[in-house]
Amino acid sequence: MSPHRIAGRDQGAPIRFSFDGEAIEGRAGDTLASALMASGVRLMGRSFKLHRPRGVVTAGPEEPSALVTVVRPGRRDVNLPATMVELFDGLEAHSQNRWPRLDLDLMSVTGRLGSLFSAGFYYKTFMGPQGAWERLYEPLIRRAAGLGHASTEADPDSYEIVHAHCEVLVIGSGLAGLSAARAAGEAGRRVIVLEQDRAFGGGALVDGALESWRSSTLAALSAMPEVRMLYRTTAVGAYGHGVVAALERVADHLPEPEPFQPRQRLYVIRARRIVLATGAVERLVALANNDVPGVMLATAARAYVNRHGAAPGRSAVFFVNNDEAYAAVRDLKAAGIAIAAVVDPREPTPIAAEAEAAGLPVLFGHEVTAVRGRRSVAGVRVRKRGTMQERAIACDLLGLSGGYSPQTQLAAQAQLGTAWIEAIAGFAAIGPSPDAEAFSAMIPAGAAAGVFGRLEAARHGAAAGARAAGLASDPAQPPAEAREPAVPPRRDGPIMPLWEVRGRGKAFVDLQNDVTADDMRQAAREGYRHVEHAKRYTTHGMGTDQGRTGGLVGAAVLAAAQGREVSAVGLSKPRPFVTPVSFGALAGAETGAHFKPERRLPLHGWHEAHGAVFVRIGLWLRPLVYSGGDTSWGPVVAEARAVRSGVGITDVSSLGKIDVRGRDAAAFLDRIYANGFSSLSVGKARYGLMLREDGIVFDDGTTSRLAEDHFIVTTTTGKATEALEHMEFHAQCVWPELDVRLANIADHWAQFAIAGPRSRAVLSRIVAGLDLSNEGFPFMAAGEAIIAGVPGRIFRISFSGELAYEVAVPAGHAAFVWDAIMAAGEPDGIRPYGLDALNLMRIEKGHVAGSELNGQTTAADLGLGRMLKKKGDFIGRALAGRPALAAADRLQLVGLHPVNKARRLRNGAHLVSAGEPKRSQGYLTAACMTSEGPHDWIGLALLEGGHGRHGERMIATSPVHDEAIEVEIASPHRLDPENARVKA
Amino acid sequence: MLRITCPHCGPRDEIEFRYRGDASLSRPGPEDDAKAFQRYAYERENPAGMHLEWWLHVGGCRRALKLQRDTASHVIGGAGEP
Amino acid sequence: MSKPERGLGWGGLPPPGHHGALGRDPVKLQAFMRDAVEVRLAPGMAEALRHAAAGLGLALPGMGESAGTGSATGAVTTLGLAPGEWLALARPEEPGAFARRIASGLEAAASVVETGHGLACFSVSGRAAREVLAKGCRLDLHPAVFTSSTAARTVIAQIPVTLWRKDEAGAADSPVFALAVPLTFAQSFAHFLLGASAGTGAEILPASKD
Amino acid sequence: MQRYSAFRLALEALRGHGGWQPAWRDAAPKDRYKVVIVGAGGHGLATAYHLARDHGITDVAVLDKGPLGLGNVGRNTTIIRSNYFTAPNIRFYDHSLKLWENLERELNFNVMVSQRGSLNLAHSDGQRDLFARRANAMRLEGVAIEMLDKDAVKALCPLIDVDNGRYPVVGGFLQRRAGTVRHDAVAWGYARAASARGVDIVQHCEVTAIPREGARAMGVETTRGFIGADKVVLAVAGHSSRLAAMAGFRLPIETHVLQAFVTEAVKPLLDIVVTYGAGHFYVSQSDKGGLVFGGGTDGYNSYAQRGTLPMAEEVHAAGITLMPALSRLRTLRQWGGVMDMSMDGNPIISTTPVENLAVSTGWCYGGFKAIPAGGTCLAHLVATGAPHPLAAHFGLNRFETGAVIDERGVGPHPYLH
Repeated sequence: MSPHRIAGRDQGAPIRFSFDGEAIEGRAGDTLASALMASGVRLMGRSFKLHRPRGVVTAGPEEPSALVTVVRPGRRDVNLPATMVELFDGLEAHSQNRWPRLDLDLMSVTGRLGSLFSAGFYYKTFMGPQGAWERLYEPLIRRAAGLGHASTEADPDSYEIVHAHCEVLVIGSGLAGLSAARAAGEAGRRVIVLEQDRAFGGGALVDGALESWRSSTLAALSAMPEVRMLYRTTAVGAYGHGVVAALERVADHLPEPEPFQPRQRLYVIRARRIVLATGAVERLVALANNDVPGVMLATAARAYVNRHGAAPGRSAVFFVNNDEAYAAVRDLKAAGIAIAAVVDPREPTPIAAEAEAAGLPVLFGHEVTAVRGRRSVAGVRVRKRGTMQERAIACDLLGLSGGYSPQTQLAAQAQLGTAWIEAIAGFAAIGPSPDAEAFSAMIPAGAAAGVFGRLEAARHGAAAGARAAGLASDPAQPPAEAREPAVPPRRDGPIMPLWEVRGRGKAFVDLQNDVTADDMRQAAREGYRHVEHAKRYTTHGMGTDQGRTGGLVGAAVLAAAQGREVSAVGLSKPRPFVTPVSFGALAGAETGAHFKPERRLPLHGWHEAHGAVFVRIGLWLRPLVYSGGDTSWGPVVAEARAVRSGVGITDVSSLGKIDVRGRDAAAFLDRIYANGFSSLSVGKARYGLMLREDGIVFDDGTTSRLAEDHFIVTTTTGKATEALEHMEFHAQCVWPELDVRLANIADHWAQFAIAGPRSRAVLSRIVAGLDLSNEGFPFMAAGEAIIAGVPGRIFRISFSGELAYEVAVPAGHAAFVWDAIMAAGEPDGIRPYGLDALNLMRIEKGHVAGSELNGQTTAADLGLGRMLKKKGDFIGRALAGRPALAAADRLQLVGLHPVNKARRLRNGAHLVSAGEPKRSQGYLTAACMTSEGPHDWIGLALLEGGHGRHGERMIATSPVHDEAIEVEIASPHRLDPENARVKA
Repeated sequence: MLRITCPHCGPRDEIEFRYRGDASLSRPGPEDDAKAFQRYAYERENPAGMHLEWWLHVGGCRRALKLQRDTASHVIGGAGEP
Repeated sequence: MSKPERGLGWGGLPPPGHHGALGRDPVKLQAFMRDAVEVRLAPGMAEALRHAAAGLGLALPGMGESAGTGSATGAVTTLGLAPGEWLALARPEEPGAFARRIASGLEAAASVVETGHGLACFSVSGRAAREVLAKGCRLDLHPAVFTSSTAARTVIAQIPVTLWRKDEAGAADSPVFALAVPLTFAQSFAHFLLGASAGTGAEILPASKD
Repeated sequence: MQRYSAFRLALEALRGHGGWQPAWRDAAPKDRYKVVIVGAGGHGLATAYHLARDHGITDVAVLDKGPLGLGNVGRNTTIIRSNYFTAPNIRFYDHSLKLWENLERELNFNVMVSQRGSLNLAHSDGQRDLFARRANAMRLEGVAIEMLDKDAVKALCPLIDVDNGRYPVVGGFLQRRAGTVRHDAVAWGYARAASARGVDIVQHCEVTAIPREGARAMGVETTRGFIGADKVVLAVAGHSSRLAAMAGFRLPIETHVLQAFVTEAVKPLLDIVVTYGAGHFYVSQSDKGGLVFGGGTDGYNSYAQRGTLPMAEEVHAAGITLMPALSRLRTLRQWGGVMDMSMDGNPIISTTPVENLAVSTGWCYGGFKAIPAGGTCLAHLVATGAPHPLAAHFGLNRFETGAVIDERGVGPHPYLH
């Protein structure tokens, strides 16, 4: 057995692991920290700035110093507190922030020059010459800073977010937490208990007197079906309204997750009430060289001895300012560790006196002034308070206890107050006012609320649990004795607030970020007196441990430097997360290819099978061109030509479609659209333009009237969601007096455009119940029909500029009808066309689309100014008339083409005049090869005063492509401006 | 995270709702001029405290609700129908 | 011309068989389809609608409730999804027939809009169904809260979902959750269901019209 | 002012750093100032500095309800850039960038301006075309910007997964002069420099009323008494509406919260600023080693300086989608800053209905990078009464005339910005 194991407590099965390449054996139940300790390893890392040797200080997630990298195949986790890494067979751990080796760190030269690297030194130097920062200083600083080397590979593990609900959420499973859970559970409430450790019990895990209570309470809880106990689960954030986020480390204790098992899971818990039973964390004391490996918090030393049978040292000195810590001293002594001295700055208290009487060498009224040793504690220097005479005591362990800070981060996040409690010299969560409770839903209990003592915490917890369950109006009512731990009431004497012992040497208040008490004083001297200023100036409390062991100590030093009380200076505001949370866990399963859901057309499979190249627009996948992967202009032009010369079909199912009914449907649309719809006849469609209230164009589309009180509105694909919400908002909130009922029918109807001079002939073959002749069903007609045996709707509308129809059928019949149209069109050479061809044709026709409806253009800019109703109110009416929206130099829609036909137009180009080649007068919004290709380019542009500049020659310049070509400005309506084709 | 109690659906997460702004404003009418609409479209009281606002429950009943919410503390005073 | 046959309108779940972990409590996953109409009360016509619905035998449950769930062929399930608004679902029939029947029965008391082809329906059943859905569903599905006569619209995995129970009352131990999502989201929603059920394991059943 | 230098640092190190003086005078307020600036954040302090330096006006107080620099200047994601689309915006923000480039020597305070380059990603041909259009606008204004294709993006930043995300990366643009600045240091540096020129920095002095006499403000009522002023300037990001209400007018502003995050410190992992084009995520690595990243606004009016869970989920999902290697990296903290969101997404540096009261507001989530130019232009407006030519388009009257500059085209809906 290792000499660092405590005899008789070495029971776990052996587990092999390695640290910095050295094979070591630990025991089941060990953490990496306890296993290293039990094998005599003390030096576990190097500090952030000064590269000083560091060992383990705590036994929990508050660990500031012993941070390691754990490597698994394909996985690399950095900055993990060794205190939270559970040992598994084959674990490979590495120390960090050292070069080349942990025991020979050449960067530790910074530690020797430590006095240069005082608080904020980098703000005072490295200021020139220009460029030197990026080239010289910054790379050096960046390389020296940071801790571990993070993974640069994708993570093979998975994560999930799980939503949970309960009536009572208990955070923490110590005396208060388990008592609260039991009280709430016995009241029949749905309870969730969160415990960050791998075992329930909190402080009871290290206190033998509480073991029988712990096990009987756990047994009672496990018999309650509505009580859910989650271990390895940390509440990381409280967000008000009873919402708490909790991280479960599902598989971090395993070499890798089981098949289909996530590595970590983030619970989003919605609780009616929350019992905050997060306990307290022991504080360090700032004294010279309090960072040497072997300086440890007293509770941590006790935990290593009692939970792991690991000996933190052979000969210990304790420096404590409170009675709680004597339990640790007693337990270490019982484990056979020599107690060289207990240094207690106080006068004897009953408990301390008993300890002395029991044979412990207690030095009352004394203090430790410095730690001796460099890589390991060799001893301490001690003096009587108020005197200057020091003496040395040899030891290899200094157990520190500066008191205990209630863990109130979650309370502060949930806007619960904290208050200074003199008796514990700390801030504790205080019970909420009824108002605050309604928001935070949180009831603090036990040590988190400043209630120390085992029996007291259990009772306080039980009362909080009962109150959270809505039971007791009297929180003082004690629970049945059978449920209480069999321990005597607390009789501790008072703590003596003790933050710092001034001496020679660096006295750290933040071990992780290498912040010393001198740094805090310097910050105060330089005016960074507020705790938030000092934190930002010195980086105090900004590490992964969030300064949990030294935060208040630093604040106290800062306060003292200003002659103020620490209770007045306070702590910086704790923000989520309580402990660091991986990206993976916060992201959950919806990442990568599934970052956003995909919307697929009902005919997606058909498009895919027919060589469609898909484009991702918003959530949609839409066919761009049917070319089997060829993304050149050739296949696009071929598709467009097929339409212009014969017939083609395209899937426009992604358009927004809104069913509008009600007595006031027409009146409603009159207000929603800038043009009128009450004048539209039943059986007709009309192009409509929606404005925003500020007079800018919002969306467009074709709307049809199927009955007096029934319209079908179509919106663009891109604005479908927004347009529906825009209409719902106005229907419900602005004009609630109108009888208008909206239904989203976008996904019910698949919609295809059949376009081209042969489209009527093709459709006639499969449409029944509708006369498709030009007279019977003219341009802008709309009606119901049977299409290939399926009841649907037909609209004679055209985006391509050709004779065209849009056919809508229920989506479950889309494939059937599409196939029928393809078959019917075969004699005419029908072919599918994609978004590129559609876009090409609309550019030729001069129809506007998303790139012109860019949220900056008015109807007039787009040449649609005449559409605006002269009479009656509509959204955007008033503000569209503002002077700047009618200015002559506004950007207006024009068409254009290269003067030299051999040149291509570039989307993204700006328009400049030859005389002013640096002043943009507008820009291209669209450019394409025409259906007459192959070397014929046209484009649309928004140009200053463009409506009056047709025929003018300009330069389309794209400096990023090093191109500038001469173009001629023209009407945007290049194809068939008389609309003869669409009306044919 | 806000938990908003929809008068129709009960308490729901904020992600189910779409915010639609200050509900104390009312849209000027057909007879009103650009100045009135300018105030409506642009100018806001924007209080740090209780705020009456529109939310559309787009991920639920799709109904609009008027919410009293403290913009500083996120305490919700109450929700009602338009 | 052949008779039009309604398809799922999306790619469907993977072929029937086992998916994910070999756990003790695999859930059953199935895609199915429904005819559906949205029924929206006309102002001032509540009484008339109640009367007309009674004439049709159509239940109009309260907000957040479902009614009429039954196994009899041709049964209609009606979900109260907003004040004065219901979604009525039925097994697929001849194109348009269900909507016509409901519309003519309710006449002017409500607007009736056909939406069924725009819905992809899924059922998730078994003891672990709640656990699976909790990986995306933000509602409390505890049997005391989400009972066999509860209906809700919510958002799961960024996708709008209509959710109700298909099982009979009392089946708290092994609930059958039905979920309808917009058809064009179906493939992504299936991905969510498969991911969420991988940990417990799932048995995928063939797509169904029932 | 005690001059900072390597020599001075070494000297102080030898004597235990006992000789450092306060960086700025913690002044008590006088009865009256020529100019009272409300808000000791980046813009307020920079304005005071420029009033003193450029216009010789040193009878200036900068008031703050709390300690200086703890608003948005201390809460942002530290990015500076000038990659805008409209010419007036490009000129304004590029002027700011030029001022940043010399700021540490100007202030004798190392604010760590790191021109490491800022990469914006495009995820579709359409988006790439928009980027090209924006890049061309910058080039026409003489501002350097490079278009990158997919391979160049990958080469520049191997952490980016260009192929497998929901929206694969097709390219992007890179502004090499853009980068990051140590944000807190900006407030401290300006405070120190302004204080050295005679400006009073009055902390813990909250304005409670702005009494008027006709169309003029008489000064400000504060928790430390009335302070008279010839001119009053509001530079209180997030709280402009409240202060404007005290002076009796409304602003086209809503207050929204923008969230930010920082990870644990790791060795150099990311050398540039990256902005995802298909989700809420932009990121850089601080010199200390933490990845600093941000997302979108909460989507509703808020004065709560804190983060929310849904936004944390969305931002981290976007982050992993773009950079899968971040999956195991851990986020330390989440916080929020309150933004004055203007109705067109552009700032307001303007006179107001109150004759002697000027505002700097509406910075949305872009105020940090504008601090040097914003301070210059606001100081010019206050000192001369006329808008600085670079900020002439930031007047309040644009909402009346319709001459708004809505680069994103989303309209007067800040919750959609």
